Amino acid sequence: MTTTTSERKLTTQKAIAEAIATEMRADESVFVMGEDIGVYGGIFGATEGLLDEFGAERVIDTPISETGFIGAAIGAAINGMRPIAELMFVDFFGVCMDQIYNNMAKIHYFSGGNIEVPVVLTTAVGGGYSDAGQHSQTLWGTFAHMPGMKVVIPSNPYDAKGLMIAAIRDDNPVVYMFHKGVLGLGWMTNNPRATGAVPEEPYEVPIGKLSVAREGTDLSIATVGLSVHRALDAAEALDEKGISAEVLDLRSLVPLDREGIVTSVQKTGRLLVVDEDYHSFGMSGEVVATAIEGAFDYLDAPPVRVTTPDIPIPYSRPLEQWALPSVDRIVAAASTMLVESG
Amino acid sequence: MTTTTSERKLTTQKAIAEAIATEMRADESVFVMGEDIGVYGGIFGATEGLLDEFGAERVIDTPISETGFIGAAIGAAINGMRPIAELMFVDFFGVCMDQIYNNMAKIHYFSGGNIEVPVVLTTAVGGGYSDAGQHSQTLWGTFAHMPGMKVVIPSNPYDAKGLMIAAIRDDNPVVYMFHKGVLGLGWMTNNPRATGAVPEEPYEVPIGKLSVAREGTDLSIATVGLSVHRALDAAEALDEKGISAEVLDLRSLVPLDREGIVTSVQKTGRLLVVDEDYHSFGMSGEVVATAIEGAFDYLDAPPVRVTTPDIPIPYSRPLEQWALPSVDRIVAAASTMLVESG
Amino acid sequence: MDIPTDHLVDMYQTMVKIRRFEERIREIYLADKLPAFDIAAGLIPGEMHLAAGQEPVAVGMRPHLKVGDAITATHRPHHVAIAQGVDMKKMAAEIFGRDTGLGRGKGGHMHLFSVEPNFGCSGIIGEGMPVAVGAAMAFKNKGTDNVALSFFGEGAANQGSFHESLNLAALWNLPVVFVCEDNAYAISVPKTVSTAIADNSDRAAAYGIPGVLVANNDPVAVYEVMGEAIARARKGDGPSLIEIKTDRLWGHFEGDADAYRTDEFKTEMLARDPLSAYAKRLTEEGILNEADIASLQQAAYDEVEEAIQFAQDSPYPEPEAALDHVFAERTVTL
Amino acid sequence: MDIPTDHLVDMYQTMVKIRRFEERIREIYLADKLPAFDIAAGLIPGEMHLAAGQEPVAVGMRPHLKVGDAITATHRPHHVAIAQGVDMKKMAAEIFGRDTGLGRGKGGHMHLFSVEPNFGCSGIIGEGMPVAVGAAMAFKNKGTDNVALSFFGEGAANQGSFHESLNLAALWNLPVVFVCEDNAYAISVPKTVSTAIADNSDRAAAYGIPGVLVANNDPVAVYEVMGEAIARARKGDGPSLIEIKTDRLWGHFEGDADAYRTDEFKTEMLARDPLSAYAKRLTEEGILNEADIASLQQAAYDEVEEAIQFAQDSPYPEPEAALDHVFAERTVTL
Ligand SMILES: Cc1ncc(C[n+]2csc(CCOP(=O)(O)OP(=O)(O)O)c2C)c(N)n1
Ligand SMILES: Cc1ncc(C[n+]2csc(CCOP(=O)(O)OP(=O)(O)O)c2C)c(N)n1
Ligand SMILES: [Mg+2]
Ligand SMILES: [Mg+2]
Repeated sequence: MTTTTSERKLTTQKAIAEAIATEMRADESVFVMGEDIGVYGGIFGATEGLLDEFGAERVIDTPISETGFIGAAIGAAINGMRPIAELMFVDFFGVCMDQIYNNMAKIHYFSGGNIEVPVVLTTAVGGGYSDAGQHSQTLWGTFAHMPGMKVVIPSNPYDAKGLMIAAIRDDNPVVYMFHKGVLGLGWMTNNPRATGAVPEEPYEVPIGKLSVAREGTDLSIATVGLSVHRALDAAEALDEKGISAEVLDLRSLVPLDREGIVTSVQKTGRLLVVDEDYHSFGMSGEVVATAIEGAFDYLDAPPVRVTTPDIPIPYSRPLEQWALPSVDRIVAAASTMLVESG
Repeated sequence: MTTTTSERKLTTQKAIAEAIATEMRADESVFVMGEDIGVYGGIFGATEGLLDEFGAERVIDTPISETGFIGAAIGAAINGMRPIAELMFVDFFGVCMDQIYNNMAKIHYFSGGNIEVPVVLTTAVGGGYSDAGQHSQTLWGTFAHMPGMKVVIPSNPYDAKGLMIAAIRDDNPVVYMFHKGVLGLGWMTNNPRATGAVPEEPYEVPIGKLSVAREGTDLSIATVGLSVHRALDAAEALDEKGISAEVLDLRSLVPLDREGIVTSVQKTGRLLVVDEDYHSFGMSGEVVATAIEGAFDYLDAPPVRVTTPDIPIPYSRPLEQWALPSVDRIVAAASTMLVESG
Repeated sequence: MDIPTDHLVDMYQTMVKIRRFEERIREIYLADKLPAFDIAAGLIPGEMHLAAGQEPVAVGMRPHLKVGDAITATHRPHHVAIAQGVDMKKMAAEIFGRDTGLGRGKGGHMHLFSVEPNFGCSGIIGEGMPVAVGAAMAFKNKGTDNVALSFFGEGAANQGSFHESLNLAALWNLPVVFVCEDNAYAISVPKTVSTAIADNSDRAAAYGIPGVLVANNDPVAVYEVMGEAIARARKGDGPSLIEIKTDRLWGHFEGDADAYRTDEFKTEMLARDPLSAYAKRLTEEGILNEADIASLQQAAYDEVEEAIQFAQDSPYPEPEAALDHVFAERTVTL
Repeated sequence: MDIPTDHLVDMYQTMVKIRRFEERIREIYLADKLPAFDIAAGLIPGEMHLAAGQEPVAVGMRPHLKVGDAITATHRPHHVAIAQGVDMKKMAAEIFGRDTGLGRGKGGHMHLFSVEPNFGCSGIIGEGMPVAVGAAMAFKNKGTDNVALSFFGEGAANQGSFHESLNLAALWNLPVVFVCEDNAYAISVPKTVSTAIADNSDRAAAYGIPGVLVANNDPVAVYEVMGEAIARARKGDGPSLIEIKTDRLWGHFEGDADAYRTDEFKTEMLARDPLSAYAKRLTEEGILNEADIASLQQAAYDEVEEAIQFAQDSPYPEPEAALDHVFAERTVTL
């Protein structure tokens, strides 16, 4: 987590809305569209207050036509605008992925660099509140796998604002994923870190740099989104057992800060990857491979993954809570790792 | 590659069409639908001859409505049919992924096992012939990341028939990806192994078991699809340099034969993963992680990946040929590995 | 049209049952979440979309249905499921996340699946429409005279799958009835802000099929229109599109402040509650008297209560059961 | 309508240029692939979709266009690109995969992008339609009177994006002209096998916008209909849908055996080649004589030859350039 001198505190949700408002004030070409982002202010509040300030011309409620309006964001971006399009839940990507990965993410390349597509695609991710298999996924591995779009995932209010401003100003397509569990919404269980100091002035958090959310010496826990908080909580518990965990908040999967991962693993000699996304063929494997490629000779133990298994996210609370990566599972995995590798 | 006593030879493409015909003869509930699969016989010939034998009621040309007809395959499957739906190129998944990953792959789970969805989704993958960024992708990492569907990828005629029969008979959704480069089509450059012995009688190749396409002792090359042939060619070249490479044809990514990978790596002590899919957050990382988790102490060198970088597949021949995993790149990577780790 | 009295009464009885079910789910859902609403808490966690006010849309089909007819419904599925006769106990148990539920707790309220009656629903807008087309393909292929009904909101009518599904069904002359539940809102977005024309029924012209508008939330009108469309499909004469103007009496989901609808709108809407309106009509027409209504209500209440009780008494699934049913055989590990 | 002679001549000239371009690409494409056709071989590898016969669809808009108007075209894009005035040299170079191409060799013939004129196309059916809607949003937002035109095949009219795009454009009253190039086939699938109704122009009713059919492949009729639709959009009166019955004279892509169209169909089609038909009409009407036509042809041929020569003389990109332009800054390594 980046330190800041400001003492004004905001929730992550309000930090996002403030970042968008800031950029809309500064740049006429920025506008927002999506379902329920106007009067409702976004189902997760990411556009709260924008309609009142900027009006329906720049804060546009759309029909349930994700292919239509995300494709329209592309056309608007090519023609001089800087659209922010909200896909309400990332789980819905399947109705509009062509526009995202085949069009938004590839036009710059196809055009040999002549055309820029500065779209920010915002979307809510994550589970843990029994919203079942079509409203609880993270799917960042899916997006990060396909070239041409940056993928950022803030875990706290400060980064949320800075990454949003950086995303809007970026000349490339940026997928901005906010985990519901870090937003500080009144109607969700929240961790205390969902509210934090956020400077009032605009600032950017650089896309592509991880942040060391907690320093440690015995093992590196690399993760993203809500799991940063799970990892931080686990680190506290591990501390009591005499294990010093370093927590890496990856913040950006594309570009991935491979150097930052490798540096940390070289220091600690152990890597635990925590991933709320599906276990296989996703983020956890990539981070393990990155560490292996860059720090093989430094490893005291094989890297370990604590993830959501390859199952649809189940509805029933005992099933879901068991399947998601929990503080307990992280603590157990880290402890075993330390015991087994001395 | 599985050995067989039959001496009749078929191309992979004809083996696929034969497998479908065989099952359609045996089971009235099997039917095929997709774009240009009737009169045209499938753009890649996977349904060649079927319209003539089975008629337009069971071999159904569809409009360009992938969401519509793949969704319809699901509805038909739930109601007692065993549909085979063809998505002409995997690159088009973005217009219909919701039906595939959120619906087809999850209904069995949502229903607590009460409903089965025996759909086979066939699709052509792969590049190398300058078809550019929306017609050359493999994307198996994307499909394998999401739970609830099996993912198989034959590399030769024998497996193509056996895996297709197994897929049709499987009570689960199976995504059957055929690489254009292994089909033995008259209008594509082909490797000699695209034609091979195929028994006339029906048989199954088990889904979830890799095949050791070539035995070796110095390193394991794990791969799938056309890259199996790249790896086999590389293995011959390596042989001349005194390096003995084992080639693993994974054949199925879901379920992934982790045991098979680990066994081979334990034997050779080195792993090279060759993946035509995008480098990051996909198959290559998962296979590396699998080897690390199962054979860490056996590794003489860190696993290495030879992949397509994280770029849209470029059109121009020199660009594309440079970007795809080539025999030369495999040979070079394997040689370096052996030199560096003695 | 001369409608048999038992059909009229059956529709009323079903409406009462649906309303009671929704009311009880609402009570239980909110009971342990308020005053500080926490979506993850309580006996029923997660999102909850209730259909109070939309009962007429669901009950009109009842007397026209046959065993084996397939239905695909939406994220707001209870009224349609109950009207089709889905086992209410198992449905309640699923909503409570219990092992005795339709999906053994895996699906929850947006993912209710039943083999007989042949019912499914979904959390993705427009997802069920192609599935209904496929069910109809199976019926046609097997030579049964079953039909498939696909329910969807007016918001869903702007999703691409609407277009693809209607074109396929019309092209292949399939026995599908597309039923648009027009409650004028998609969450906070009014139909005027989402839809270029006034009535989705007019979109039937784009597929050369009949498009019928039911302009008010009247179960009898729905009964008639459904009857025709279902009969037409059963005869092999192809699909129809029906749009029914209805009302979502409560918020989009429970916990919704519903601030996007004016008080005036809500007052008017509540005044035309279809349940009381229909009760009034049946009594006025002498079909039911107050005692009949009371006893129908009691029966419905009892049935709902029994279902809720069953759910509450049922065990949760074992945590590790999360790994089951990904495939027909277990292959996944934690 | 009284059409200025120079417009009539301009359309002819452009048709000649398009046809010549397609013929030359075809020759070069096939030259080094036959007799044993290898799609990966030769000066121009990959798929190649040519638009001979569809020239009228493209040229009719020409005199109505303004600087800045946006066009999205399909996998069969050359005729539209040439008609809009996309730099033919850079376009040819892109098709040849050269560093001087519109996309520096990265896109190829299905992915031609130009800033001025404002042109793009795509390999995915229906992908360009929402993009045109977005271009129109930008124009409206910035208060220009530019319009966006979206071309798509009759096969694409059954893709969900068609529905979503038309609804959005109508709903927001945007300056978009949707142009359906109905060549009666989507690869091997005839329109009758894909589309529930005869004319996609009738689908305009589903969005409350004008739908116009051009029933034959006549550039003058296209000119008139396009003129109206573009003027309407430019004035702020919203989108239109135009369907033009046209002919794809050759296979779907080069190398296509075209066995799915009967010889009879093909003979009739070739007999109504719009290029010769239009030449005949212009000479009959005394607008052009044979000498005029010959000199127009020569000019067009020269221009095409120059473009091809430019392409052939241009260098290939360096292999490592594959890593550029994923993002505005290079971040990827092999
Ligand atoms: C593809 C997709 N987009 C968005 C959503 C989020 N969402 C859930 S319900 C809903 C509104 C649906 O409106 P309507 O179809 O009219 O049904 P109603 O809720 O009014 O019954 C939306 C936008 C979704 N579930 N799926
Ligand atoms: C989403 C998608 N589905 C399928 C294809 C494969 N495909 C390429 S061209 C084509 C036919 C298109 O027909 P039409 O729209 O009529 O255009 P035409 O080729 O006739 O110009 C198809 C099916 C594709 N490119 N994209
Ligand atoms: Mg609604
Ligand atoms: Mg066509």
